[in-house]
Amino acid sequence: MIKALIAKLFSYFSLPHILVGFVWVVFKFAVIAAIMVVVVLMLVLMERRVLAVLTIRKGPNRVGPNGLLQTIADAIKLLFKEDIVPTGADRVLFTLAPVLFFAPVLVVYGLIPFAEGRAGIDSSCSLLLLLAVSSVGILGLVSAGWASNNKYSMLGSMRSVAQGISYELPLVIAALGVVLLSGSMSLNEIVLAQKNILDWYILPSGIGFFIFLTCTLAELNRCPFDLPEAESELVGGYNTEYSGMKFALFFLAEYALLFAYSAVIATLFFGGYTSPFGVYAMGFIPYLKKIVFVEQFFWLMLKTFVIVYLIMWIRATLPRLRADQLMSFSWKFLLPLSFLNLILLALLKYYLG
Amino acid sequence: MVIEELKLNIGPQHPSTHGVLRLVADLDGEYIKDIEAKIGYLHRGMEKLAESRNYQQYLPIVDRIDYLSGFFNAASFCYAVEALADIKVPKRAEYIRFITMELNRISSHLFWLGTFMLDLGATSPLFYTLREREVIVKLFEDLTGQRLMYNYYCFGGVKRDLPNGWLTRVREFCEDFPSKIDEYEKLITENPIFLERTKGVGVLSKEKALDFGITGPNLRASGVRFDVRKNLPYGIYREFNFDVPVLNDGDCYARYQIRLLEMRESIKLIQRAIARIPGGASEKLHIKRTNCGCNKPECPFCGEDTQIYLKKINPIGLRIPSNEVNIWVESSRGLSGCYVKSNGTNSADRVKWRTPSFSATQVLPELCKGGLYADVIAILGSLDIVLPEVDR
Amino acid sequence: MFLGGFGAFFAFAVFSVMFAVAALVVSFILAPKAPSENKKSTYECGMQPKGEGQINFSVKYYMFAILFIIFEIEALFLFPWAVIFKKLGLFALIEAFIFVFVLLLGLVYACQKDLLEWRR
Amino acid sequence: MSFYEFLNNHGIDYSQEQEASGGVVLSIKKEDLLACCEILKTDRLFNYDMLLSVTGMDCRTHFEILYDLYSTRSHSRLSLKIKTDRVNPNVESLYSLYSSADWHERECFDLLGIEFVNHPNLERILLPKDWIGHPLRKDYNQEDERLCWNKR
Repeated sequence: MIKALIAKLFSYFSLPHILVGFVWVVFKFAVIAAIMVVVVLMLVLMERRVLAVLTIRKGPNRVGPNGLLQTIADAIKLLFKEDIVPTGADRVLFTLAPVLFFAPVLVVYGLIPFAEGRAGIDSSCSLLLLLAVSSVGILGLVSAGWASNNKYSMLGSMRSVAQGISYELPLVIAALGVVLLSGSMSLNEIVLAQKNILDWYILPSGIGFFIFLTCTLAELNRCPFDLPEAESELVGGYNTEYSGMKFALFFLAEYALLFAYSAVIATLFFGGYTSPFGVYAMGFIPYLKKIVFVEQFFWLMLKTFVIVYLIMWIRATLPRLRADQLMSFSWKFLLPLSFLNLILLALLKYYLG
Repeated sequence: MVIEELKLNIGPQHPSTHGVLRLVADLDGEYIKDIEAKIGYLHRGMEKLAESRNYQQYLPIVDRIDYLSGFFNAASFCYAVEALADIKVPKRAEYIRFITMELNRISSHLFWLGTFMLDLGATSPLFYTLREREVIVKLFEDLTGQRLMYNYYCFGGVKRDLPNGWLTRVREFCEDFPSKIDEYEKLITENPIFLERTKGVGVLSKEKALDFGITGPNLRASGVRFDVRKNLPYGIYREFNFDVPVLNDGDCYARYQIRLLEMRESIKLIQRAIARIPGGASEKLHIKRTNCGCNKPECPFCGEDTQIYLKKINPIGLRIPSNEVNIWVESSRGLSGCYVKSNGTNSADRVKWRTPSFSATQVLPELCKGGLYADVIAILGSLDIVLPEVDR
Repeated sequence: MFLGGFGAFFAFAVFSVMFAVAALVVSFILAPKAPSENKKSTYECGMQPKGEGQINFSVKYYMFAILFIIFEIEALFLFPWAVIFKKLGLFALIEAFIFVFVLLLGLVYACQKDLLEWRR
Repeated sequence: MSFYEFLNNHGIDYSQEQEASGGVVLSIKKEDLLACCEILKTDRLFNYDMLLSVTGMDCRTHFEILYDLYSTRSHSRLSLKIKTDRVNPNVESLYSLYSSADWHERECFDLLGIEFVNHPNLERILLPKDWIGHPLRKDYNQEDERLCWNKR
């Protein structure tokens, strides 16, 4: 619809038609970036409010109605904050690190199908791309820790790389189980294969979901795997020396990734944007039939936020693991378990359908 | 290629050193090869201050030694001066001291539990424990007017009587509180990650504990049954029969459990004390005048010009014949000792504070060596160190 | 279509980097600048740092990295298998099982050699 | 065998005092300290296995050091008191018997300047390394211009 509009405009102003595709991509990017920013602003507030409720506090409730504008105020504050580069730091890498951490996140957003056929990047192997891109972020953390020339940052980045590496594997193999079930690497097709609640892949691949969620927590550096930035041990971890917008980019990317991974979990195991009942309410109403993607977007958001809440709940409950326990948990428990899951799913698929 | 070592300063400005402790660690990856504790960043010269102040002026300061359990410091100093001046404390005042000290022990342990869990990375228990601690602190505020530095005890008793309904509120708290401990236990005790982080971590053997002079819950978690309240009773503790919980493991988990048991025990003690507290007029709460009975005009105690009114600020202050005394009190962290040497004037010749955290800090490097960096934080948290008490 | 599929992917990558850089540039223009020696000093709990912060990684990390690469490549081999699993039939199923079994043997071997232990 | 017989048997000179709260203070000779502590610690009956504090005092003519011992076997406490000169004060360190002596003696050295012979690491603990003087001595000059609070 909008693409057609753009094409019309181009022919009206007699601009070269070859640029239409390019403008279309720019438009999609703008929409997805807007979604990301809004989602992050909501998530930060949500996290603070959820944690506050779970720990019998009130949370932010001063800025704006009921504290709703708190994160916007924070963002503006960070934008206007002085950006300090410590002496002895590697200036180039120090500036590059937040970019390196942040940029893959937006690409991940581009790969998530928000509604039927509506993803920023249409690709037949979007799941593989997603897994590949999302692990680039670790490079950002490592270079941040290295460039800061700070021992705490260094320790934090060492931890993050060890953790990132170890939990990437079970994550990929758990995702492999879903690929096996659906026979496709396109997220869109994976979603379409689970059109109602009985088709959800959590049912055959419950172990896979558990592994994927655990690894997600580790990839996100969230409790109980928040070792790279464990504030009671490493003060701030890899972002100890960061301030101003560079810190904000780290912060933004972290929360954006939280949402992205939750959306991926919803997509892989909970039917993504499809309605759990197999039919859409909007599909019955004549005029709204055309914009049924709004309802699909709503379903994805609902599922994602339930998972986000689950992750926040875990944060409020559990203490932090120790580095060696973290590693052995991944290599000695999660990795064999994920292979077992794969074998079970293959047998299931072979014998049942 | 030479493997470089990382020499890392943990503290003085670090989120989990509980004040301004500085640990200098040699790290090999995540492992602690060597660690050294450096103290003194909070040294305020508490012992030197005693030389230039008279006894009444010094009394408010002693609350600052261990700010989380101020009553114990005040109690040990009061008991010391009372022993020197031979003042007998009225029964009701002793009971009030007893109740406030035990409540203080609970509030201190609660704060410890919260911060310990925070060190381990769990944020929620802090808020739950602070919720209960707030009740106690509110009780103290209504009693003394202060939330932390109470300055409530005076030589010969306590400064004022309990407010109306105060004991009822304490009783209500005591009835309510055990269920709250159960709540913490539900959240923490069985948690597999918590067990992994604490079981077998920082094992303080019985011999080492004795060698380093560790006292209090840390010692009892290592299997030594030593509690000053029981073994060398002071105040009215000898009138109460109570259990001293002892565990044998000596690791962080045992130190966690022992404090929960102690809180439960303290609750029982408070309940029994409330049942037995004698009534009486409020003017009987403290001895206003010490009297050695000789009634000679030149006597420093009975003479007309040096009568001591402990309630009022007296420019002359309390004059104490030269003698020495060494009082031990079981504070929430262990044996808190106060040595006072008087010299016949109104200020002490020497005051020495023997504090449990000092010994606990001393043993810390021993426990941390060979462990992981994260263990240092867990052990530091489990030892319950309060830095103002270490440095004084 | 122009920029479909992978084209869009690369466009997104470029735009994302531009987005992040733009945020930094905006902040660079807006933020105040008042550097001082104390402010710029490296944080180490208020003490003067001794020695370099940029030290060598412990060799254990390389072991994990090598293991990671082995397993990650193996996992990648399994992806195409998983996609056309249905068409390949029993033979491919058994073959994949043998493949996974060999992988797990490698893991057990690494475990036996204490490569997965953090303690020396 | 009573405690005092026990001391006599080991040839330790002591004079016994009682402090105001009823605790026992034994004044012994400086030279006897290490030997006395050793027999007190190793004896199976008395077994004073904890050194709880080391208190140094400036008595203007001399220094006194008070050692608080505690026995977890018999649950009794005992204080040992020794005297040392003001000029060149020194005493044998108890570090070989009790690890806790380490910091307690360092504190005593820091604040009073008493030297503990054979102490492994006798340096200031509470005050900075470049501090001037020993504050708990009665003749400590707080107006010393070299002290940081007197510097303008």
